[in-house]
Amino acid sequence: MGIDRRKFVKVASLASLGLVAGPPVKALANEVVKEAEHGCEGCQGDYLGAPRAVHPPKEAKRLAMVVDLKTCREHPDCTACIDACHLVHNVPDYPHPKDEIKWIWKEHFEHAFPEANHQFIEEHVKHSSGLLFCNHCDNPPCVKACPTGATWKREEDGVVMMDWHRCIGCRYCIAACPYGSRSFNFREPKKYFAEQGKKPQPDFPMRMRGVVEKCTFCDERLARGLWPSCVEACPYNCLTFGDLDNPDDPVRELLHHKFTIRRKPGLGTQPEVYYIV
Amino acid sequence: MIEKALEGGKKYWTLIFVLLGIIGIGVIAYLKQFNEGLTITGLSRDVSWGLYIAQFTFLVGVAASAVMVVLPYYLHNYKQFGKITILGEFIAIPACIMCMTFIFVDMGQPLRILNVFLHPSPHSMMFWDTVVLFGYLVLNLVIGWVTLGSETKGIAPPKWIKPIIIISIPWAVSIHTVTAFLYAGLAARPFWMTAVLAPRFLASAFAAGPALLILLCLILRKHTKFDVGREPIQKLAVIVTYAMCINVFLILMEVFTAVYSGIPEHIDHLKFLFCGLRDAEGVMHASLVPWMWTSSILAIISLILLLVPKFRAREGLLVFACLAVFFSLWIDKGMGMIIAGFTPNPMHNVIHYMPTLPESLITLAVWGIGALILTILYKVVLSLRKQVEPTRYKD
Amino acid sequence: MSLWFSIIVILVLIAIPWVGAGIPGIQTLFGVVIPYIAIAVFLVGFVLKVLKWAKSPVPFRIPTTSGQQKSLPWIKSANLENPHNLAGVIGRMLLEVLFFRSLFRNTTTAINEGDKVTYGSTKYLWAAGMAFHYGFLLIILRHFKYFVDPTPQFVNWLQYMDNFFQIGLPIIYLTDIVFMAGVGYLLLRRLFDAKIKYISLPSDYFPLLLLIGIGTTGILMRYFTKVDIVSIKELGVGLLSFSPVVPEGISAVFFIHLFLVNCLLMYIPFSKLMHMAGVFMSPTRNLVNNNRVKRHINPWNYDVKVHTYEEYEDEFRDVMKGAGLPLDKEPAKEKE
Amino acid sequence: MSDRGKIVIGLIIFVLIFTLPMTYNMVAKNKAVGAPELEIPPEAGKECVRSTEYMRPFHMDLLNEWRDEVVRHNDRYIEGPDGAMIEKSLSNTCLDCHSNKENFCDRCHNYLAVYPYCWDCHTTPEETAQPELVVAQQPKEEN
Amino acid sequence: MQLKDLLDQKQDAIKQLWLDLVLKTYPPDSWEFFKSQKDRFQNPVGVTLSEQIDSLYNFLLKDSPDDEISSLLEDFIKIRVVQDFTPSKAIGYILYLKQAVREILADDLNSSDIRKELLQYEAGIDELLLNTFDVYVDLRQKLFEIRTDELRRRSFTALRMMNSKPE
Amino acid sequence: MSSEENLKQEDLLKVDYKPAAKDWQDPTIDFEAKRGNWCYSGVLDSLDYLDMPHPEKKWAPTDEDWLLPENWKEIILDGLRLRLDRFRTLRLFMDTCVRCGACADKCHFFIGSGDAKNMPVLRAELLRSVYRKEYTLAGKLMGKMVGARELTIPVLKEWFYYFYQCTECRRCSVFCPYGIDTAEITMLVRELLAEVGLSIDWIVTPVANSFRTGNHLGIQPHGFVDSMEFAADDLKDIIGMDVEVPINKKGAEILFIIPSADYFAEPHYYTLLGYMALFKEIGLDYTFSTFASEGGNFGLFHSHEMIKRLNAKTYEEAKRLGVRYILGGECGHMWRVYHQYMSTMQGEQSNLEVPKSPITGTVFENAKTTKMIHIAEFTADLIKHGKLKLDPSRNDHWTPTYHDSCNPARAMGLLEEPRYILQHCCNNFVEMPDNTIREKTFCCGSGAGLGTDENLEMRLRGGLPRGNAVKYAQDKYNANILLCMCAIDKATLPAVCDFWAPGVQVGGVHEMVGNALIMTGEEERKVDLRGQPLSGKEGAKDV
Repeated sequence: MGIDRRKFVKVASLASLGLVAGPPVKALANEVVKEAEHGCEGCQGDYLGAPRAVHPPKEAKRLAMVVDLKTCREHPDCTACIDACHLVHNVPDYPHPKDEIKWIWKEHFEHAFPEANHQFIEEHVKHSSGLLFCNHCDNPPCVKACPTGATWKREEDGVVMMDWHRCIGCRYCIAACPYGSRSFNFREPKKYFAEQGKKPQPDFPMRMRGVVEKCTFCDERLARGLWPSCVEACPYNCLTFGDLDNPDDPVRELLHHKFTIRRKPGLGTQPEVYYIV
Repeated sequence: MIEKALEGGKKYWTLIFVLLGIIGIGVIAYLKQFNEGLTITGLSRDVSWGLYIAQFTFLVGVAASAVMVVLPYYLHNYKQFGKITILGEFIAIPACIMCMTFIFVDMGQPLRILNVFLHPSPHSMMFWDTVVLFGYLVLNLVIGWVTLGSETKGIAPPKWIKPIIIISIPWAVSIHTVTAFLYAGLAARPFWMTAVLAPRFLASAFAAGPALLILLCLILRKHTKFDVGREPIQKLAVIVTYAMCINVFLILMEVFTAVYSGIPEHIDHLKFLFCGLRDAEGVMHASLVPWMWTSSILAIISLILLLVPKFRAREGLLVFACLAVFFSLWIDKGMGMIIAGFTPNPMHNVIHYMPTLPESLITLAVWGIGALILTILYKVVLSLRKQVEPTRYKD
Repeated sequence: MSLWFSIIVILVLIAIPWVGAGIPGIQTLFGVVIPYIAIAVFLVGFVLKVLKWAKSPVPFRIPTTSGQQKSLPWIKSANLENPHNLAGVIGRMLLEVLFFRSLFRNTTTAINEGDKVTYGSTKYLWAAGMAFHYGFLLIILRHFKYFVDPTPQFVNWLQYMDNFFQIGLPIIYLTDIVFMAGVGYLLLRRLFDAKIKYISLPSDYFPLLLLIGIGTTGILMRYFTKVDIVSIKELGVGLLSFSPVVPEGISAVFFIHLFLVNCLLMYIPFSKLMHMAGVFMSPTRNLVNNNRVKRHINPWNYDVKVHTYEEYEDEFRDVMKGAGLPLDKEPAKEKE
Repeated sequence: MSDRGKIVIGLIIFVLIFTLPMTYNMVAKNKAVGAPELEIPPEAGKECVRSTEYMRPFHMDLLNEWRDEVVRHNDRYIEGPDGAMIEKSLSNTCLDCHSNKENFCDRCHNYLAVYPYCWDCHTTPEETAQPELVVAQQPKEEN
Repeated sequence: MQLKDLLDQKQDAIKQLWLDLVLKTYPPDSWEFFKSQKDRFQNPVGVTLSEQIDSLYNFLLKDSPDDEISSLLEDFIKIRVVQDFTPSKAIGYILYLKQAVREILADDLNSSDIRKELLQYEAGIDELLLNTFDVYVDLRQKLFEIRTDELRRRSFTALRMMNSKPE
Repeated sequence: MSSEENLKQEDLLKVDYKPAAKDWQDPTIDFEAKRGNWCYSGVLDSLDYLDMPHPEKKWAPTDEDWLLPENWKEIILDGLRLRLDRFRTLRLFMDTCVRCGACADKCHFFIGSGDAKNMPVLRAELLRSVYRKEYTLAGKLMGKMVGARELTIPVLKEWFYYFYQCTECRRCSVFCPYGIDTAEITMLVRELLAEVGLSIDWIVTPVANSFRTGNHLGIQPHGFVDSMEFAADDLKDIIGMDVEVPINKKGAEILFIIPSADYFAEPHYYTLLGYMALFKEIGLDYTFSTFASEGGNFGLFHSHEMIKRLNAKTYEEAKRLGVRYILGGECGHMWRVYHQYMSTMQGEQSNLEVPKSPITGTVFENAKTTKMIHIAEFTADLIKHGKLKLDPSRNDHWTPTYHDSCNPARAMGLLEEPRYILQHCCNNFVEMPDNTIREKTFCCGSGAGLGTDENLEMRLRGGLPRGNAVKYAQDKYNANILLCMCAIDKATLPAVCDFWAPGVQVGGVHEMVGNALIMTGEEERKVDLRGQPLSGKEGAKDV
């Protein structure tokens, strides 16, 4: 399945050229971090993109993310990844929690990993946060639930996709997702942006009211050979993104060397987001 | 036949216009929702289904309950139900339509609702639910219309209707089973993920539906000249009794499993329903607690009234018992069932949900639509029956 | 045979613009000349026909009374079914014109179980009639955007409602489905209901086929072959603002569509399609049932030869006398 | 019975209704209303993915096709008329040339009263954030 | 009882042939018309016929009591009596059953047992025809009675006055 | 069985049934084979008496030559043109029919016969086709393709056949989306046929009789008096009181007009007894008239002119007798004329007064112009005001059902009054199926001058739907009497019931009134107006 070979090669070569698309997100991340951790020593930008490959794997079979919560919790006020993601995807930040939409967010450890929580867990772990987003499960319950095929698992790389043109807004997928990864557009985003006097990012469409949305591992950026915006934005390299099917991929390396957990593994959904705690 | 709905007395037209008024208000509220989105409801990303879906779930049961009169009449040739079978089938029609309307108003993108059929997804329970519900509506329309037509003409119903009636019996069971699967198949919601959900749904349906039918028969007796007689009502009361017993039994099974095992994922939902639950900030959420206790008490009262034959035989008490059954189940299988499924949420947090005014008005309007259709259908039945039964004119 | 004749006529009507539109320079004929002729023929023909009807008087008041008369004050009269005043007539006519009241009453007769005659309620013809007529009306109103500029707001509303369910691209118009289903049913019943088939003439099939042709070409243009609707609107507005132009690049399908519409317009005044005016004028529906209250004037009421009492008594005087009946004139003759 | 007056009034009403479009045009002083003038893209001369003759009636089908290919099949690029790869994107490709929605899209769409829901989500350049955050797109420039 | 079984097994074919044979007595263009329509009003002849054929066939097959057939026949014949049917048309179609049975069962008629039974069966058909004839004549008779009654009613007063005068 | 035997069978079944011709436009009526479906032609004496055109000698429909005048076609086409100019109805009905077929299975003749040309649409098409040929451009040019055909003698014969198979009951008109009234078309075609001398005897002879003697049987004044006195004697036997029958009484308040069958035919007669008892009880100042001794107007079945010729008597007699207003008895087409034609034809009657019930004082505003009210309106008003003492149990031996007669139902809308009366006079009143009563009532099958002997089969066939509905009421509720308010119904429904619902009697509404009415000073009733013993213990129940 998927794209025909010849085309893909072309696209891939294009993608390498598309690298130039990096700076704005980086710049943004810098700004955010500056604001959040003013005076921080390591905020000067050298760390950006240090240990990772130049661009994400081209022909990934099974994309996955490893979140280094150990590093992440050292910067409890940093929201670079969240801000970057919500910015480039034009996710509105509604004031009322009822209307809330989030693709990536922080949640208390005990809520993020209720089954890993216990009374005597390390204090700093206990009070830390988990970084949550769509798990892109191997066996996604949301996909099974969707009555119109508006959400599906992309066979070539395992991204759980959303088609906002087809979604009817029944929210069955929200009920089916064990991770609370999905949000629903209770309001009209474009109208809200206009009310707030905000200008949306041009690269990515907004959604219409009444459809479900969630993290898609930045499929639109992957297609251009860019890292997911959160990965790119993280000033501390907490997020490692790669292909599980490639034994040489940094993701594999991390999983090999570090102890990782996943959210609610007992449900058999096989989440593709791993956490180093 | 439908033309009979266009002629009626003062009482009939008053009822029609009151219902139209209720629907009208709801339509205005819906237009607001249509323009602004579901933000006007109390729903959120954590409690993403609420009042609408609660009504849907309950009403699927009401629809399915038609089988409780169809089955004895057609399969066991229980003649006493001859007069009420059509009434039962004609409850199923507005119930199905209300279910679909509730689904419709719950949609984020109602205009695209046909995507369910344009892009059929057999792996989705929602898809199957739509199919069986729609099928059941068509079945009941056809059966009701054809048998009523034949009865009016004074001839035997056509032969081809018999297999359709037979099909409708398992179909009725299927609509509620599939609706239960809609919930029971979700790994994300431990409260729903129980094998007894389908049987529980069926039991509650076979209690609530016939209870409603009894009430409607008694209303008809009081306000029109149409009397189904005592026998079928008593027979229905027995059905309600059995079904209610089984339903309560199954609920107790659920409670036992959760409480005795003590698995937080299971017991927390019950705690939320009956005692209230604290959220991450330590705020108590107990909005459903009084409702659930009301439901439980009503269930107990209804059981007492139904189980003692002397009480059951008194129609005055039977009315009360039926009301108790209906409302107990309406709470338990409606809001109790849906909201508790979402609370606490997958992150084990408690998010408050309370239906808003427009949401309630829309809900009321959908009930109004159902009541309107039911009124019209019953009016047709009564008018046609009047024509079949001997008329003795008196001042 | 009636059907085949109509089909052939329709095919010829389709072929004319198909071939014609290809001939350079002749497009003005199909795009301008014929439409103007069609409009003129329609308007003049329609008006003349109605005036011709109007010329004949309604000598007697003969409403069909489909409900209780107005008699004693305590008996509820059915003013809409049996009007006793103008309001009733207006109501009855509105029901008739807007909701096809009489057709709604339709029943189907059957003989069952040997000798039981039954009359089932049947609304199919009514439903198809409503679907077709209202579908057609909405489609015509929707076409206003091709007739005038700027597009009136009501067209936007109609389009919005008509596009309610998002199916396909361009989003399917629900009225297209309703219209075609309505006309299709009307045609099928003519073909498959033996008694309707028996009474059907070519002039019954022809308008249906014409409408199907118009609908089909319209649907073809919107959903399949596509046309340059900007040019078409230019043509339409030009026509209807009396400054006709025929822009380049309009496809033959459109000319077929337009030509068939023109044929329909020209056909109306000379055919049963005049029922659109006739329905307003039927004396059995648009008269008040108040003959005993108010005298209805027959303009050609003439005197007739009658048999007077005088003549009668003259003939029977003797026997009347014998029977003891009072007489106007005593039988004098007898004594003479 | 003399009701000819009523019939004539009825006829007049009928004729008035039938000729309403003409009256409307007369009142609106529409004289040979031509197709709306479209603003020709500033990069005039640059070829579009398809011919104008194709695009006029079929652009929505093309966009619809693109939409499915991009979203559902991850098939995002198409070879342009000059052989270069073009991203299948309304906002990022089409609007590059036809940058003025008002003077391009809207003119025809308003003329014909066609209001698609594309713009419920997709944005025009005027609507979007400052250009420096816009991701540079054109591979050609880099070549 | 062998013939009964055969008649039961092949009843659809026999009934169809019976109907066809009767309908063939009508001109060819109307034949198709009659065959194609299921509605009584679109096909007064065909539908009535097939209904009757069905009932009568079952009657002959089942050995039902005679009084039952009389009321059955009356229902069918009543309408025909006042319609445009000649007597032969109204009742004679029954005879075609013989031909239909013989044609359909042609291969089975070699056994002399069956042939014997067939003769018996055909005697039943003849009897049925006679029954039908009785019903038909009764109904025609009824028509004449109605006619005379009507005349009597029309001059009711005159007749009574005449009768009362002598007194 | 050999093939020769097969042949014999076919001989036995020799077909003479002619199926519908492939195309309805080819007329094929074999009058010989269709005996029982048509009526005898009008006798020359009657036509002569009425100054109607007629052939030299009597002809029969079975004759090849119908003795038409040489310019028959011209006469008909001129007549048609004249009527197109005179009747907007005709013009509209010719032009607007879309042949939707809604009327097809509404006609009792079609239901009973299955004859395609009994569908109202085709019946009208018989005329329409000629209209198209002669008066429309399309018809002239395209002929058969637009359903136009030449007027030929076979076409004319077909007209005669089918337009005398329409009872002008107007049931089809109720269902027609354009209100096309086949009755109107039938009336006009019959006018045209009459102009070339084609008419049926059961219409022209009653017309001639009515014209001469005032009633359709030709009963002369002394016969009328005898009948009435006979009836008064009969009534006396039942109620034990003398009943006065005023006839031709000048200065009476009310002129009472009934169909003549009421005083010479059964079961009409019992209705007459009912009226007499009622008027006696309320002490009404009324009179019968020998001159206007027939309410029924057979002219309605002949031509508009004939309606007027016969109808003139009503007002003339009212004027002569100096009554205040006119009361009409139970009759069908009589009331169609009185309701829909009389005032238009005869003009304002200033010498009469707006009817006012002398008993209740109710003013009948609904008869302001014609000054003529229906007996059912009159009686219903009496009952409403409690002026009658009624004992419905005297009708307990009846389970009545009510047949809405076509004309009062579909030309007047007189639906509730009779029901109201029956509700108060009977305990067991039941209704027939919904689609066969009120405005959807079925004709008896014999109206519009077709209630004669020679076409009995056709009448019974046309009576099938009505008979079947009666049977329904009989089977379901043991209905045993069919009440109606039309003399033709009373004359012909007994035959229909005898054939389709044996055991059901026919009667009139006022027969039930007469039975139930408790009269001051009456003897204890032992029998009803028919002389049948009352149900229950006789004598025990003396009210």
